[in-house]
Amino acid sequence: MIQLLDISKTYGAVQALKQAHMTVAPGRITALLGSNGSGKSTLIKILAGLVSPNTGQVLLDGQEVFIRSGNDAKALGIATAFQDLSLVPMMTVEENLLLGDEPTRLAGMLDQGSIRQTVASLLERFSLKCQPQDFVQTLPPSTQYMLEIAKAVHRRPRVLLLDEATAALHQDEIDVLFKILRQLRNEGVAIVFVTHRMHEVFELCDEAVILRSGETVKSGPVSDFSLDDLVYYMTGQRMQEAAAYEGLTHKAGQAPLLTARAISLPPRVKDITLEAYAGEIVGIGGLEGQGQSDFMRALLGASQIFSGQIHFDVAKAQFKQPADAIKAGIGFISGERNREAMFADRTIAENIFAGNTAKGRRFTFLKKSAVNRFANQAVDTYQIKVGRIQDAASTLSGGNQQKLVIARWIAMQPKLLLLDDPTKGVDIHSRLEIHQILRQCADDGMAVIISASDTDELMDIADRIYVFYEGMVSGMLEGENKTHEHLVACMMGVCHIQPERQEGGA
Amino acid sequence: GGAEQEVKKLKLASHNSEVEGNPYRVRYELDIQEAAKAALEKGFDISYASFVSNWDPATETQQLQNSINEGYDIILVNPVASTGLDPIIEKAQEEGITYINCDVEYLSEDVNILNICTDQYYLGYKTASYAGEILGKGAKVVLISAIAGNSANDFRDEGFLKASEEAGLEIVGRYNHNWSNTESQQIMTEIINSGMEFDGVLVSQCADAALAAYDTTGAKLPKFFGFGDTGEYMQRVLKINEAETVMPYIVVSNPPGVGASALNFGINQIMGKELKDDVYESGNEKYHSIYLPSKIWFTDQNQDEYKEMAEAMAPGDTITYWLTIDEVAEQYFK
Amino acid sequence: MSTFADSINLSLRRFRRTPAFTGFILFVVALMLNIIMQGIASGRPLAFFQPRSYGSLLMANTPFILSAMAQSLLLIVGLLDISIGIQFALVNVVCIMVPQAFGVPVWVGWIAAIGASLIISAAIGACSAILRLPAMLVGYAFIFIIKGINVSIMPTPQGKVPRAFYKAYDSLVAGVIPVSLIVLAAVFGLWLILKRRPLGKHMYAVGGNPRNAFAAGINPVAVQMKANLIKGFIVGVGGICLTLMTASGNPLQAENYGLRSLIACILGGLGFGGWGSMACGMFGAWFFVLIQNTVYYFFSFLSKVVSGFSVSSYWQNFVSDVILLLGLLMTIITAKEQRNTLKEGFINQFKRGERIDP
Amino acid sequence: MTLKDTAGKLPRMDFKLLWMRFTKSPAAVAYALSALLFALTIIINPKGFNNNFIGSLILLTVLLAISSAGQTIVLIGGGLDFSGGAVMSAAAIFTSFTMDSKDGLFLQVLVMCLAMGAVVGFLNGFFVVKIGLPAMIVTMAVSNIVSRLQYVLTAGSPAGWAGPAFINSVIHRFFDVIPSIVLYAAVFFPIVFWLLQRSRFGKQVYLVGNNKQAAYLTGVKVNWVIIATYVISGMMSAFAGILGAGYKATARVDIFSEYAFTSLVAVIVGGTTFSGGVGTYGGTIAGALLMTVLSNLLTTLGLPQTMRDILNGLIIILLLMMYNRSKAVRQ
Ligand SMILES: Nc1ncnc2c1ncn2[C@@H]1O[C@H](COP(=O)(O)OP(=O)(O)OP(=O)(O)O)[C@@H](O)[C@H]1O
Ligand SMILES: Nc1ncnc2c1ncn2[C@@H]1O[C@H](COP(=O)(O)OP(=O)(O)OP(=O)(O)O)[C@@H](O)[C@H]1O
Ligand SMILES: [Mg+2]
Ligand SMILES: [Mg+2]
Repeated sequence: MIQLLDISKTYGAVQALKQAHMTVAPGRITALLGSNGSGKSTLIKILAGLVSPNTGQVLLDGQEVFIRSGNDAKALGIATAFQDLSLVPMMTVEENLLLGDEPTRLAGMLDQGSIRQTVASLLERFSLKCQPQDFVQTLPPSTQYMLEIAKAVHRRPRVLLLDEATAALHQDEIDVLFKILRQLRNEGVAIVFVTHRMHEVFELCDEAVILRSGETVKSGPVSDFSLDDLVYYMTGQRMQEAAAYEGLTHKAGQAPLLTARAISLPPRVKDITLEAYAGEIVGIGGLEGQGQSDFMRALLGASQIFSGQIHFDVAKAQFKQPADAIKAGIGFISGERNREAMFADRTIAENIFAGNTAKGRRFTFLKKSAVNRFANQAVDTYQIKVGRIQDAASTLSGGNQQKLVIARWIAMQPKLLLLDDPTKGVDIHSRLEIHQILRQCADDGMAVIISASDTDELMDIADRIYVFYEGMVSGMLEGENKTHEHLVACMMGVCHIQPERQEGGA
Repeated sequence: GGAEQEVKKLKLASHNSEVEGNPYRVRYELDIQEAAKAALEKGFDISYASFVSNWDPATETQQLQNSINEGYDIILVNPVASTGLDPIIEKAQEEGITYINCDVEYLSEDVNILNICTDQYYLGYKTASYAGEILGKGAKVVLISAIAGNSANDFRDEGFLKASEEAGLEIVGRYNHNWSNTESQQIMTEIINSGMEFDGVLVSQCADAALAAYDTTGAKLPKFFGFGDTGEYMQRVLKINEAETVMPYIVVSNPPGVGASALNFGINQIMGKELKDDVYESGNEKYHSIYLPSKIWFTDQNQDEYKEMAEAMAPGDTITYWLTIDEVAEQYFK
Repeated sequence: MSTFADSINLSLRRFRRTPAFTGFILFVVALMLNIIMQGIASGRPLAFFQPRSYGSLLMANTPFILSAMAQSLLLIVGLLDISIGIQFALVNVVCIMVPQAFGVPVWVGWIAAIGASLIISAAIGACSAILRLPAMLVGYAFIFIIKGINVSIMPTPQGKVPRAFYKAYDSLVAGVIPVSLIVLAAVFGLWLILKRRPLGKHMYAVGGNPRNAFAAGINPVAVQMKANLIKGFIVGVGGICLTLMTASGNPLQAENYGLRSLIACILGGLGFGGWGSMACGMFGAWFFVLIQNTVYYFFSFLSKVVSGFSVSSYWQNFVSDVILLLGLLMTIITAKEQRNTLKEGFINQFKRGERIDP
Repeated sequence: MTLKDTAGKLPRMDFKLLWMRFTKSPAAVAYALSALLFALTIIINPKGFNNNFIGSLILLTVLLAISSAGQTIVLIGGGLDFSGGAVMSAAAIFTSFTMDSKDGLFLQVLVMCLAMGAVVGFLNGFFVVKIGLPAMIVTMAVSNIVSRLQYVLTAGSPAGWAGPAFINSVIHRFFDVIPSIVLYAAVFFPIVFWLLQRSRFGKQVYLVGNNKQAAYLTGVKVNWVIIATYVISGMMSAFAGILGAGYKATARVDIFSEYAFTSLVAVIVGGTTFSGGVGTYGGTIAGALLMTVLSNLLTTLGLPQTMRDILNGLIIILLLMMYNRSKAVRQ
């Protein structure tokens, strides 16, 4: 139904798409795959009218069409849920869902009755528990993503584009979504589904289109591909088995680097006790919103705990602000990179140097060459793909931006590194690289605490996993306890596993 | 003249469009206060309140309306613009309030109020005539006016132009300083920079800042400069011409005391006196405007008598004086 | 009974969450102060409630209040215009000069004036919405341009409005309702209608996040242009009020309405882009006006009770300005709920579409 | 395609690249435009090419550049400071009042004015951080009060003159051309450059301006940095005011109030953006030069005031169009 032919797009010096092509058929779900920065979002945005291609054609039912605005896309029956959302945060759920599509009655006045009805049924269909009058910015990210999708689905599109729609969703929400998508497929809607989670591809999708560096390298029915194939086409390399890691790294009798005891921080964190030793990677698991982020921020001093004690590096630590924690040797990497980590308008070099910028005496002379040397070293060590280190950081793709943020901290050599879901939306390949980097750090004596929404990832990387459930630790998985089943059970709060070693548990 | 012994209480409201940053207006208000105090001798105990509209016609209207409601006896207005108060003036007069307009002339034929102004035309005329005397026929001058569209400025410009024509001066450039010291210095600097040839500078006040431009550019002084009336201007020209006449100039006063004089017109009216028949001869009958002549002016030739006065002034201060109740009565009332 | 109380309670709680709450509180405080101060100063406790008293207050300040209401529309769509003040002078100049120069009836002058205001607003809209220049500096540049135009059309203050017109404007309908209040109510009615149409929603969306509004099929440029034109219309009406109030023309007046209306809007609780309503602008402007009036009476009172006290007028400005700063400080309490939104909105206004959503 | 690929190829490509880089640098374009307008001024009025012109061009540019320095820093840090004009005026009044035609008081004046600027700047910063309202509004309110205070304290008519030696140190001409204010610039410009480009503090300002939340989580003391930008801005405005007093010889209330906007325009034309995190002081100096040359050109044209105003407005719009267009929604 929709065909994209020879699409090219450059952003300044970056070539995002090189004669890419894609065909989407009605009644099929097409997976659009590719590693970070391969141009998936760009392709989606071209269809949504947000990006104008430099060359190429878009055919709808064999006719060439020009999509110059969101309005054009709407007229052609294309609806999109964007990777970076298109909700207006200061407006209500109701207003957002119907934005640009408001029902009117007499003399062009809004039809309040029909608005109320439509919104109620939409919220029910997506099992959303928010109120129509809630302001969107007060809702948790996963709900916002569901709203974004609901808004697109409500348009009754012929073509539905979902750009990493599931990245921030919980499993139950994903189930609801997949049900709706299958239903739409049966109704003959053409769906494009972008994801980095390969099992979703096999579970849901019919077709696959694979981009690499802006080129379409392969397309065909999903049944023709194995996981290995997909990864090979996306990255150009065969996947190496990550050596499963087992065994404890800290020696018995070693003092923990960090001890958090009975931390509470209403409303999310109720009672958390946790230890981390130098040289190990501690995972924090759990469904989203169980207090993981708040807990990490409390460790960092970005929010103040209500009760409990934190000991860091032997001393009692109650940091008033992140600056103090960082001075004491803690690093923090947020997965919300656009909002909380990137300095998009500044250069790559400055971004890498940022941790160093924040630390130390303010009014001393900083040599430019010193900054550049520091940055170049990090770029080389962590294999970040950059043009020039003097380019703005916004020119990097998502995955490379995340590597940059990680490089920023690791180069600072903190004693303790906190990572809050750092690989959200990062492709498999880069993700493995990041894991390797973290493992290396731990081997060099750093303590790493990482929270992740992805259970596989936690299983792969963490030595021990604390599972959070409703602001408490529902399980500490270690050694043979560390299994997928235990993890999921603890996440759901149906199982409590506490190691004997830990006296003051929950 | 009523009962000399009995003290009559009067409430005076002075409405002004600006005070801040304008030494002229500061002095204007101070002079009114002094004149109000001085009226005690004549048996008037005048309480004074002043209101500033900051160049906003709405605030002005509202404050005037308040003053009418509050029952003031004399309202003295230095208005934001030379039109736009007809409705409020009518109301004031209906209430029997003595409404006097001063300084910025109020140009309406539809209301009958007294306008007490300094003769602005004369300021420009006097300056340009003296420039003509000094520079001779055919000399070139630049003219820096104040704000285009302001009535006082326009009267002065008429005077400048008229006298220039009579004296045969050629105006080679016209500019505005918008009554801003900074702009005045900047524009003079730019005129000097342009390399334009001229013999004299005609400037509608803010002459001190224009003169400062000669310091900062280091350019050769022109053959004539005028007019200004601030302490700074006088101190500068006196210093330049200390030993010998280096740069002929003129100081013409535009006294802020005009408000105080106007108050004394009002008091005379309250005393029940009537204006002489010929008061508008040197004014404008149409608008009931009386133009008070500028009493003090001096040049490089008679500067010595004024030296002491000039040196005692703050840089921003202007020469001031006003007509007492008796002087007004004698000169303007029957 | 209790359900009635509950529902009042509920609407009160809801009102506290609205942006207009800030402005409303300030307004009420200023109004109280004014009533009390005026009562004390004039010796009649209810002096404020005389129709003549509040009538003239309204009449003189309707142009300024309209300027804040017009400004609030721009703030909602993420723009602002500090040349709004001098635009009032433009309307005034055209109102006066068209009948004077062409001998046409007064109302033709009014239509021409509204037309001129619309044209200027379209030009400013073109610069800020289509060319995407920083709105504040566009306004700064247009202050020069409009001044130049005004003085070219009307070199010196002049002109007249027929007596019947300005008398009518300054009259009271049914002896209690000032005509200017009706004008204000009509403009506010316009807003109420606008808010209940898709365009109203689209304005909030464009102000909140133009890129996302665009993605939703809204044309941000068109919405911003429309907001500019509606603003132009309100300025036109306000300029006519100004003309009726002063009954004459002045090419250089009301310039400071530009910055003052902006401060009034922020005081009233509007954010830069997608937050607040016209009510915010209105309440903010009222606060301004009432405080000024209160200060007048305060000093008038002082000069009465303290014999020999002569008011050096600069104190009035000083006191008014200190109160304004206090007003800003007070918003810490009154606008607690909206605080964070406002902060984000400000960054948003300049980053336009670059915003990264939570 | 990276730089290295193009380097070896045809020189025309190099030129293209250079051109691209040139157009990407607001400072370079502002300098080029200044040169162009300068040439235009000279062509229209060849007599204008004289020592006076060059000298006062430098003098006014330096004065504007110094008074815009604080604004540059604040804008880069994501704020806006409208009190520059009021602080400058207050410092100028204080300078002429204290010096009162006497020499040898420069240090005392410097210390006291900088202290005054720092206090006002601190109030600005503190209120911006604490009230949380837009900086533009808050600083405007503070600025109004600073203006009113000048009035209250001087009764509207400030007294005194700057010391003669000090005046001379600002306006003296070396070789009849170069004004001595460049000596101040020679100290001041490098300090600003160091502060913004070569100090940790400067880098922090950029980070805070670009992404406040990220800077906070990266360990920057954000509020401290924001308040510091306002304090520094206040001090720099105060310094500009001192020099202004030397330039004017004596001061009036609100004498430099217009600088609040002129400096802002110079900064923006020099490529600093409203959104924060982007900009350089070099750009600001170029912007100051451009505004000064432009003003001269308008005078040279000798147009009536109305045309001058209209043209001035249109040219500001044109200048904004070169660099300060925000990105289109559709890319
Ligand atoms: N606005 C932009 N300006 C400059 N470069 C951009 C912009 N948007 C995308 N790019 C670049 O274009 C390339 C493709 O980006 P795109 O967002 O399409 O990747 P993606 O496949 O969606 O990646 P991810 O999986 O990380 O979301 C990347 O190199 C990116 O850095
Ligand atoms: N961008 C927005 N999106 C959704 N709701 C908003 C937005 N901005 C404000 N609101 C809320 O919606 C309310 C609209 O309803 P309400 O009628 O109470 O408004 P108001 O502030 O009283 O304005 P008005 O009196 O002009 O209608 C706003 O007051 C505010 O609480
Ligand atoms: Mg993407
Ligand atoms: Mg309401």
